[in-house]
Formats: sequence, C-alpha cells, structure tokens
Amino acid sequence: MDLTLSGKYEALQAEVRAFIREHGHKSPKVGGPRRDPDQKTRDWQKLLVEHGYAARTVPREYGGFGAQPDVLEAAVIADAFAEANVSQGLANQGISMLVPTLLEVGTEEQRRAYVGPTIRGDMFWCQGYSEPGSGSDLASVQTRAVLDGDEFVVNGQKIWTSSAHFADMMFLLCRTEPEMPKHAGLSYILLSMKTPGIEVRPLTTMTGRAEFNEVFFTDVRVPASQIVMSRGQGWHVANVTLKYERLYLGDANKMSVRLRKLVDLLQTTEIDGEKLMALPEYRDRLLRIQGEVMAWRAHQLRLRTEQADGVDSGVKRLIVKYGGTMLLWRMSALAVDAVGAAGLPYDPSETDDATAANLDYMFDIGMIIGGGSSNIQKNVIGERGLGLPREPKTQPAAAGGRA
Amino acid sequence: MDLTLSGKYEALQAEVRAFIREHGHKSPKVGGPRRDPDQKTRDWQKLLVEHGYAARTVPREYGGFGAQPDVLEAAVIADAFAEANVSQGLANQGISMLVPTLLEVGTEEQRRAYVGPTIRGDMFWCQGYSEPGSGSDLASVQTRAVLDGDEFVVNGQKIWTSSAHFADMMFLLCRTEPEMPKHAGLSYILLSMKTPGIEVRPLTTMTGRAEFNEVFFTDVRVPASQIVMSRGQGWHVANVTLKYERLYLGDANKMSVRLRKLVDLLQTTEIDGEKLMALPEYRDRLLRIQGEVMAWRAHQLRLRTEQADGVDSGVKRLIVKYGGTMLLWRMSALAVDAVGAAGLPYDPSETDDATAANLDYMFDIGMIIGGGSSNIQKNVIGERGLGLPREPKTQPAAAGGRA
Amino acid sequence: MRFGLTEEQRLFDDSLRAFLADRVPIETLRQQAQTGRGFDPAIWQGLCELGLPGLLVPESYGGAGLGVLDAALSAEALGHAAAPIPFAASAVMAPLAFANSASRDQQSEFLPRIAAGEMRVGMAFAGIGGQTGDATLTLQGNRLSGRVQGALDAGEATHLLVYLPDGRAALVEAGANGVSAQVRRSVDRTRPVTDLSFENAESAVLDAANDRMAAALRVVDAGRVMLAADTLGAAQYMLDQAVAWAKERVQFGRVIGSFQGVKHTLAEIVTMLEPCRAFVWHAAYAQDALPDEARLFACQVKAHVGDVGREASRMATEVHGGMGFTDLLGLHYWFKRCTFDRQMLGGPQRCREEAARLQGWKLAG
Amino acid sequence: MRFGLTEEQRLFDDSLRAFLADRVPIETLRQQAQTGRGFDPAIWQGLCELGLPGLLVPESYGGAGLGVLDAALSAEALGHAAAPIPFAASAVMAPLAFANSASRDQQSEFLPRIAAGEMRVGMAFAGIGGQTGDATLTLQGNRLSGRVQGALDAGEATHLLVYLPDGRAALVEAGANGVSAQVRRSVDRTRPVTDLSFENAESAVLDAANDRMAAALRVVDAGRVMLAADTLGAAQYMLDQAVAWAKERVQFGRVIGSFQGVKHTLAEIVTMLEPCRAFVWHAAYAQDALPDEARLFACQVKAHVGDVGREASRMATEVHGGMGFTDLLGLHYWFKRCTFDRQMLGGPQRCREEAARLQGWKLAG
Repeated sequence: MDLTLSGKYEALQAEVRAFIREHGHKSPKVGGPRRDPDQKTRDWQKLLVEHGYAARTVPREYGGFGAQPDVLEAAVIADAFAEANVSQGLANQGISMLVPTLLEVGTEEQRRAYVGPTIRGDMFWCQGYSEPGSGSDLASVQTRAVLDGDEFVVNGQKIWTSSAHFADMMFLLCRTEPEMPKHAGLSYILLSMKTPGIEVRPLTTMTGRAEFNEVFFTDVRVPASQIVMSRGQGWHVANVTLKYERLYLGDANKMSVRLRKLVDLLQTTEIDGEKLMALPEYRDRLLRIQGEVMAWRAHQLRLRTEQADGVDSGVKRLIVKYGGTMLLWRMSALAVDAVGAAGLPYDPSETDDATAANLDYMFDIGMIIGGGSSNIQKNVIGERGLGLPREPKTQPAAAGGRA
Repeated sequence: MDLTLSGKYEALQAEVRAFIREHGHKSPKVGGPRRDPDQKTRDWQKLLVEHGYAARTVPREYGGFGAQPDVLEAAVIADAFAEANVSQGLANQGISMLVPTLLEVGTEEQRRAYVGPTIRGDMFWCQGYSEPGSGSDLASVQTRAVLDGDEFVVNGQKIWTSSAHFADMMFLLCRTEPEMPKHAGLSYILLSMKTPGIEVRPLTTMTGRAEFNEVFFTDVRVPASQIVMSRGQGWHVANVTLKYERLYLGDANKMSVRLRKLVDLLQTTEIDGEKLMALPEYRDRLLRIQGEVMAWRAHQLRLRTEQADGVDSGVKRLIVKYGGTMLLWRMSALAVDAVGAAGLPYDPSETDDATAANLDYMFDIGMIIGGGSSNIQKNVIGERGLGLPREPKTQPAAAGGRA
Repeated sequence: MRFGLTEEQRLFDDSLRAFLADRVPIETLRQQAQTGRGFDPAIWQGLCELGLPGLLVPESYGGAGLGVLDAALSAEALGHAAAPIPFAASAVMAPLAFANSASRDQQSEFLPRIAAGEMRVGMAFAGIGGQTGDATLTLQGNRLSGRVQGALDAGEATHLLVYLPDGRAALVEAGANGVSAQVRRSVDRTRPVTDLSFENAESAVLDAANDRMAAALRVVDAGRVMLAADTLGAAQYMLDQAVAWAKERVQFGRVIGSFQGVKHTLAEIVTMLEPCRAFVWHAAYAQDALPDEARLFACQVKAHVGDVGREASRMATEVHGGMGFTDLLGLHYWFKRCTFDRQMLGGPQRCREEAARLQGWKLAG
Repeated sequence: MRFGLTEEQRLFDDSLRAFLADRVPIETLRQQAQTGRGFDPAIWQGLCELGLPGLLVPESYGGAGLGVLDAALSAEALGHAAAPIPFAASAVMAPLAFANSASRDQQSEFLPRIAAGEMRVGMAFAGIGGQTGDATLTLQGNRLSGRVQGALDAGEATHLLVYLPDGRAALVEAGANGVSAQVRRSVDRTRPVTDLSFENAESAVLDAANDRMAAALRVVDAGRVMLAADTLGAAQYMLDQAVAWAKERVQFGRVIGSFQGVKHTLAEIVTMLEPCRAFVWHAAYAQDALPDEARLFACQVKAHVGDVGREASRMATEVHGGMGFTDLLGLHYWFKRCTFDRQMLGGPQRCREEAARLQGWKLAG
C-alpha cells in the first residue's frame, strides 16, 4: 500500500494543475444537462485526450495517449480536476463501454475505425440491447439480422436507447441464428444510425425528459464485416460490454462529487432559521453516507490497482453496479429532503440545485433499473460471484403467464 | 372508530385496577426468565383466568371466562396491567396456539380434556414440528406414525422443541400416509411427553441457554383418538396453528413494553457524561422506532376489531410475524447499543437490563427464523396475501444438491 | 369501542372511489399535468356534489360536520387516484382554521362558501410547520405584507390563507390589490406549489383563538395527517399496479411474480405499507378525540408514512423495470405524489424533531 | 502508488491464517469459551513465534517495525478465526502508546518484553474513547486510584495500561499491590471484559508526548481500526459459511442457494461487506501515512464496519435457519465477535458523533 505521491506523480499533479489554470475556463459546466454535447464540450474533450487526461490508457495507434495503466496517475488527474470543479470530459456508453470492448475483442480494423473518433467526442454511440419484451431477460431479444449476401438485414425494435436521437452509431445485440438455443443465437453488430430504415422515437421518462428512445428497424442493411467476433458470439460480447457498464454505473468519483455537494447543501440550507447541518437527522444521514462513500472510494482504488495488475476482480467488480447505484440514490434522496418544500417547483430544463436534486432522485432509479435491474445484479453476484447454483429450469407447464 | 371508554369499559378498567391493587404483589416479574414457570407463576395464572384477565374469551364449558370477543375489553385489561408493570399471565405455545386450534378444529372431548388445564397453567405443551431435514420445508417431515390396532406407533426425531424438557404434552406433526403426496400424508397428534420411548435432549442456542430441545421417538404408542381432525389432514391443522403463531410472534404489546424500556434506558444511560437521549443518533433511532411501533399498535387494534367481527384479515394478518419480529430485533439492537461496552459481560442466567438486551438481541433472531423464516413468510405474504404465483415446480434434474 | 370504519364511512369511500375511477383516467391526469395547476373544473364539480369541500364544515354552516378521520379517508382516495384537485388545505385545513381561530362572524361569512365549493383556499405557513424557503410576513392592522413560498392548493384558489409565525392567520382574496401569486408547476404535476407576495393587502385576520399557536399547530397537524393519508393512497396504488404487473409480465419463461426476487419485494412493500393504514386512521381519530396525543400522532404519522412512501414508491417502480421509469404507464404520477407529500409541511426529519421536542427529548448543546 | 497488499503482506497473512486454521478448530474455541478469559497459551506461543506481539514494536526493540495496516491484516485474520487471544490492546494499542507517550527509558524497558510476548497488556480508557460504564481514575504522582470498566485484552494480562481523561496513561503490573482485576466473561466468549480497580497502586506514568490528548486519541484510533478489521474477518467467515451452507442444504427438493430469497441475501451481504475490506486497509494506512485524515478514517471505519457487521452477521445467521441459531455449528461465536467489536471503544453512534465534531458539523443547541 502506497498512496504517496512519488516524484513522478508530483510532477504529473503540477502539470495537470498548470493545464487547468491555463485551460480551465474552456471547460463545460460539471454535471451539466444530459443532452447532445455541444461544441464546447467536444473541443474540451479533444484537448483532454491530447494531453492524456482522458482516454489516457488507450493505445496511441487508436488515438489515445498510450499510457500504461497507473491507478495513481488516474487518481492524481481525477483529484486535480475535481478540486478545481472542472469537467473531466465525456463519460458515455461509447467511451466507457464500447471502447474497452473493442480493445478487448474487436478486430484491428474495428479498433482503428471507431476508437479514435469515439474518445475524441466525434462519434457518439448508443446501445441497442433491451426490447419491450426483453428487459431483465436480455438473451431473449428478438430483433433479427438475416445475412443476405455480404450484408445483414435487420428488422425489429429496441427500447431504452439513450442518446439514439443524436448518436452516430449503435452497438446492437440481435438474433442471427434463430434455430440455436437463445444464448447461442445472438450476434453483436456495429451500425451507423444514418442507415436507411432506422426510425428513432423519443421515450420520455419520469424525469420529464426524453432521456431514452425507441428505435425501429425496417430492412436495415449493414455490411457483414460490422460484426464483432463472429455469429453466435453476441452474448459473449454483450457480457464484455456489461462488465464495463457495471463499473461505469457505480462510479465512486460521482459519489465524491455528490458528497461534497451534499455537505454544501446542508451547510447553507435552513428550515425555520436553523441550518440543516445542525438538525440531527440530516447530519446523521450525511455521516452515514460519508462512511459508505469512503468505503466505495477505497474499493474503487483497490479495483483499479487490480485492473492495472491484470487481475480478474471477480465478485469485487460484480457488486459495484448494485451497491453504487443504490448509494447514489440514497444521496439524491438526502438532497431532495434538503431542498424540501421550497425545492418542489420543477422544470427539467433548469439546472439549479433543487432541480438537480429532484432530477437525480428520479434518474437514479433509472440507473438502478438500467443495465440489469437490482434483481438481475443480485443473481449475477450470487451465481458468478459466489458460485451459487442458477435458478433451476422450470417444467414447461409452469412457464405460462397467469393473469 | 371509537376508542373512548363508555360506561361499561370504565367500570372494567376500575375493576382491573382494583384487582391489581389488591393482588398485584402476587405477580411474577414481568419479562422474567424463559424457563419452567414456578408455582408463583401458576398461581397467578389461575387467579387471572378466574377473573377473566387471561383466557377471557375461552368458553366457560372449557374452563375460560366465556366473554364475547371485545377488542376494547382486551385493550383495557392489557393497558391496566402494563401501566402497573404487572404480569399479564402466561404466553406460551399451548395457550397462544394449541388452544385456539382446538377451539377451531378439535373434538368436544379434546377441548374438554386440554383447554382448561392449559389455560390454567397446569398443562404445558410443546410443538413437534421441525426436523433436522425439514425446517422451512415443513411439509417434508419424516417422523412416522403407523397405526397398530387402536394406537399410533411413532418413530422419528424432532428439533427446535422449546419447553420439551418440562412440557406435559406435545402437538405433533407426523407422517401417517407415506404413500400420499407430501402435504396429504400428514397427521396432527396430541401426546403425553411421559409416554415411554420419548427422549428429550437439550439444544443450546446462541444465547447460551438451552431454550430448545431435540426429541427422539422410539416406538412411542399413542391412542388413535389423539388425532386432531383425521388422517391426512395434519397439514391443514398445522396451518391453523401457524396462523395463531404468526400473530403471537409479532405482538405489538411486546413492542410497547420494549419501547417504554428503551425510553428509560436512553434517559438514564450516559457515555462520557452525556445522556444517550441527548446524543442525536440514539434519539433518532428511538424516534423512528416509536413511529413504527405506533403503526403496528394501530394495526393490531384493527386486526383485533376484525377478529371480533369474524372478518378474515388476509394479508393484514400474514405480515405480522415478519414485520413484527424484524422490528423487535431492531429494538433490541438499539438496547444493546445503549448498554454499550459496559453491557458486554454476559451470564444468561442474570436478568439485569444489559443481559436482557443482549439476550433479546440474539433470541429475537431465533424468533425471526422460528415459525417460518423471513423467506418463508415473504413467500406466504406474496402468494396467499397478494395472490402471486407459487415457485414453479422444477425439473427433477435440478433437484440434486451441488456442493 | 371499535377500531375500524363505520358503514357510512365505507359507503362514502366506495362512492368517492367509484367517482374518481370514472372521472380521473390516466388521460385526464396527463392533460392536467400539462397545466400543472392542480385543478380540473369538472372533477371539482363532481366532488362538490359528493360534498367533499364541506366535509369538515359544521352542519349549521352547510357542511357535513364530519371529522378528520373522514377527511383522511378522502385524502387516501384522492392520493390513490392522484386526483388533480385541491383538498388538504382547501377542504381540511382551512375549515379547521376557521373553526379554531375565526370569529363567529367570520365563520358565518366564509364557512358556507367553503362548503358550497365556491371558495377554494390556498394556504401557506411562515416560520411554523417546517417549510423551507422564503417566509417574511407582517401584519399591520389588517394589512398584509411580505412573501411566503410553497403555498398548497393555491393553483386556482379564490382565497389565500397565510399563517404568521405568531399563529395568527390572514385571509385575502386571490385577485385583490397587493396580492400576487406565482403558481409553479411542481415535481408532482397534479398539484402546484405557489409563491405568494403581498403588499399592504387587505385581509381578514383570524385571531379569535385563546391560544393562537396551539390553534395554528392543530391546523398544521391535520394537514400532516392528510398528506400522510394521500401518500398511503398513492403508495397503495403503486403496490396494486406492481402486483398486477408481476402477475402478467413474463421473463425467462415465467411470470416475474413467481420469482422470489419480485415476490419478496412486493411482500416487503405490503408489510411496511399496510400498518400505515391503521396508523393514519388512528392519527386522524386522535386529532378529533385524543387531544393529548394528537400532535405526537400527527408528527409521527407524517414522518413514518413519508418514509414508507419513499421506499414503497421506489420499490414498486423497480418491480416494473424500465416500464416503471418511463412515462408510458404513467406510474410516476403516483411516485411524485409521494415525493410532494413528503416535503410539504415538514419532511420526516423535521416532524420527528418536533416529536422529540414534544416529549422533552432534548439534544446536548 | 499501489492500493493493495505487498507480497510480504500476503505471505505473512497466508502463514498466519494457516496457523490459525490449524490451531483454532471449533473444539478449541468451545474449550476456551468455557473459561471465557480470551487466552490460550498454546496458541499464544505459536503467535509469538510468528512475531505477532511485536508487529508494531520498532526493530531496535526486537519487533518487526511494521505498520497499522499490517496489524489490521492480522486483526482480520484473528477475527476470521475468532481466535481467543489478546491482540488489539496488547499487540497494537500498547506498543503505539509506548511509541507515542513513553519516555526513552520506558520504551527500552517495556517494548522488548512486549515484542517477546512475555508481557501482555490489558487496556482501559476513562472518559475518552466512548466507553459506557464506570470510569473514575486519578493519579497522585505515580500512584493510581479509582475504577474503570471494560478493559480489553486483560483476561490473562501481565500488565494493565489505563488512560486518564487528560490523555496521560499509567502502567501497572497485574498482580501488584492495590491492583484488582475482575475478569468477566463477555457475550463474546473468546474475549472477556475486565473491571479494574486501583488503590494507591504504583504505576509507570506515560506522559512524554507533546500533545497528550492527541497521542491518546491516536491510540484509540488504531484500536478502532483493529476492531473494524476484526469484524471484517468475523463477518467474512460468516458469509463464507453461509455460502457453503446454501450450496449444500436442500429444502423443497433444491439446494437453498438456488432460491433467489437466499441468493439475494448472500449477494446483499457481499455487496456491503467487500468494500469494507478496502476501507479497513485505507483507514489503517491512514493511521501511519495520512495524519490529517487518520481520525476521520478511524471513526468512520469503526462505525461503518460495525453497522455492516451487525447486518451481515444477522443475515448470515438467518441463511442457516435454525441451525444458525443453535450452538451446533458454533456460528454464533463469530456473531458475538461482531457484537463485541461494535461496542468496544465507542459504538457507531459515538464514532460518527466524533466524526461530525472533527469536521465542525455542530448541532443546534
């Protein structure tokens, strides 16, 4: 264990701080609205990639900075940005999930074509996984892709597709071998959202925003070379992606940022002239949350070290999404209680503290559900993490619904 | 809704208070040790039955007081005893579970033979349900009773049998029709613990006390007339009993008594010179618990009114055991935190506050597990209470254990 | 003694719920949510015919002369329907305010109009009740000045009744000189919150109570019980929907309600929610019949049901999976109903703090 | 930088755990539980050979000169084994007390004896550390009088080290004149608590620190981290056992671990417990390397792991059904280990209160 900054890291810290002093004014607002990134955001992303403050460990040949994984470097950079309240760049499904997936199982051509533009913010991805009838039971997706010459012809419907209304590309899980058992009949295909036959309809959520979409495919033709790995291996690839999603969704840095905001909120908000921090129940809840955040922060440092060492973290990794999203929701719940009745007015296009609290409070429930609901997460933790037996197959008679 | 005391109830209240003033000194200690009741306890019980303060609604022909069910009468009596901190008499499995079961489904002979002595404290019962291999899956019990002439011959083993070391009688769930499907092959038999062939071995629990026993049966002969209802109906009878157990185990009066004790404890205990009640986290937890106790207390009044009206309370009744035992455990957990480090010395034969707190804290876990674990309770609530479908039958292949 | 509802209460509840089921379908909710003003004239008219606005108004003034428990049953039904109409302030707290603090003349003037449904009263509290936000009100004679945020039921109110920190209340007409009301769409699109400001506005001052502050707190308490009842109804609706969904939705070849994960979640919801019903009844009854315990009940029921409502509404949403998170089923209207109720008139934190002070449980300095 | 263990730490941990697995079978635990004095000479001897008592003693005094993190790893291993031997006070807090507050001469006299395992130190705190119970100690010169309850590791101690409210510490020999120790079997039969009383007892006063109170609190903090680590080990053991049980026990024709009810319970335990490991490491490391954050880490890790230990140990017991509740499997020894750790040196409530004060988060009066 060594969390001290040796010479090399002190130098990096100084470098990042100098960068922020010089360029920080170009940063978009931290925790800004969840929408199509504007030019300012894209420019900022390029600057970060160029300096190695984003996509730091992506190899140079694919447009990254090519640094060796180093958990302290990552922490030094993250801390410097956080202390200056400056954006650490884009965090989206393309960067957090597709890029590591392609680096792990993509072809050389796919990496060269997609990694660079994605990390620079020039190419946005959406995830074509869930369908109306396939939520928790992801492997049951019905969207079909039939090989016709050297093209797949895609028909079907996806749902919960965030960013589809402005994404350039989609990574799509679809059925190519309908005669195979359900997990063995899937493929994972990359396609342009500009391909003819794709229709995107916005899907409004409880937040009042259209954070998701439904996507309809009618005879959408995609070159066969756009498959990742090969036919029937889509379930494997999807699970590689989900592994990264699980980490992305329980991010401890997000907890740290929120914790700091909560402390502020409780130190500045009053009820009938008393500061919330002076009211016992508010303070107690903050203290408990602080303890939990400290635990998850340490856990994340441990995971990053293991990742840098090339160790498979097993159950330690599998718990992050479930544990992290639940804690984040409890943090937004405290924020909602802090803004109280005066925070009830709500227009989801605003960005003030009260709106952010109420928006997070609802959006976080989407995060708990999305990417595998808590029940699915607990199955995964129990089965893959602890080696517990799967739910036994049921007798066919019991399979029917009962109204 | 009418919680006022009309004339009749005011008179009852005055009567009970007068009784307590005159006889209260004969009461055993409230919440005393969990062991074979002594003569003082038995005498007190008889006095209560005689005056109708225990077994009040049990018909006179079976030795009770024969009053009509009246939720307010019960509340007036309970409150008067509680405010005077005087014992309300015996609460054991015979009185709380077997007596109502016999009144519901027993024969006239059985009621006459057993109800009176049981409510007077002259006859103690133990419950022969669980077996080493049949805990949650109670219907799988293997203890056999084979009819031989006009006697059943019982062989097998029971476990978790509280009071077996001093009980006079047992109500036994056993298998009489091994060729029938498991739920249809059971019978419910009443037998004397003095019958030859019964061996009782104490079973020590985490509390350090032998609160339970193992009971071994070797060719134990029981008259065939001792069956309740008929052969193969044991599962039905057992469920009648369990219905009463579920109420008994989540008793809101126990919560009220504990709440009062907790308030005392927090107002008298200090850490480094500060009263616990003045320390925010202790006080907050007490306040939250108080709110929950108020809810369960009201819920119990509602259930009693429904019971008096002959209404089947459905899911309202099914939630009591799970919800009540969990809350009671959280109450004892707060008591343990209140006595703190100074409360760690532990001799389970003592009865001081610290020992009681630590003992309850462990025994309450037994209460959560006993009479159907929380998982079983939640199945029952979901299936019988909310009408959700049962777990589908699994394919035989999946049934085997996996180590 | 009986702990339960009377036959009359059941019948009234049935007819109210039948009316709401008929008149507040999800399409109506969605339309009302566009305005967010918490008032639908047609529904209001129907509720007036049922006598809802006059529930607590004495019979001598044209009301039904019923009690807080009757009002709580109605609040539960309204929460269950997520009905976009004023109730807690307009039909419960305001009549109580008049009963507790108004002169005989004031009662004669206003209570019949409330009972008839022609007068709808938005209410706000300054410095009592545990609201966050601005609250600076002053009275000079009968002239009201200052601001207060977070008024309840003020979306289409004809009158505004505001409490000052000293327990006096001032009634103004909504459109009068010097009165301005900014109606703001809230998280809960079925009920707005309104920011009020007054500049030397003419008011009727309600100050006939022997103990002003005690009278004011009784009004707050009744409001808290109403909000708890509303949450109970909304959370019960979400549970009902989640149970129905769990019986229909198939995943992995089984209806999801047959999985213990879902089944146990629903069991947990009902285990925490069902005792809240008796608690709300008891707390409501206490407002009329148990004066020594009324405040403790009001604080604790608001806090406890608020906490249960939060958990139950999240868990019921989770049972619906992604569909619960979208607008497609409209389930979120009930989730937000719970959110609104929780924050209004003091959240659980604040209510428990009041409960502690009531009982003399003081913190160390 | 690395957030993880070194190869040396892993190797030491492996050998310690192998020793404990070999030497502390359940039969030994049961025998020790009869005495409840928390000391088994054979195990102690083996641990001395592994160098455990001298882990934190500087090399110049015959110890290993390692840090609080190394000690925390050992505490976790001891908790995992429910080892009935003194550690937190005797092998961690006492050496730190000498390092922080003793004179050079005192260090020379006592530290080598601690490292050699011939001196075992029971410790108690009066007026600091958040203990409940009696605590009235006074020093006149080097003469100690008064009483203090709840001493740790004093079951078979050769010496007793007690802290006074002003941060000074006094060391006495266990058998000396005027010293009496009442060893009391605790809920946790693997570790007793001891009530001490002194009557004009001769002591060595440790008072060489520049800031007495800060020095004393560093000792408390290290002890809190040890107790958290012990809980982590004990709760991990219970989880391991519950997982194994869930894979073996058959009910309703299936191993119970295939039911979501059981599976999800185990998933919840590991989700709360596993991050505690990194938290304990971080907190332990902070004691040596991050002075500005050391106290906050110690308070919060004690509180959080104490809460997790309570829930995890109950849930793991529940997974075992009735068997978990009996003495048959002996699982309760670990449950009680968690109970003991939680209460010693301040429970979660007290520790979080200290964390709040540290950060200037004051309550309203």
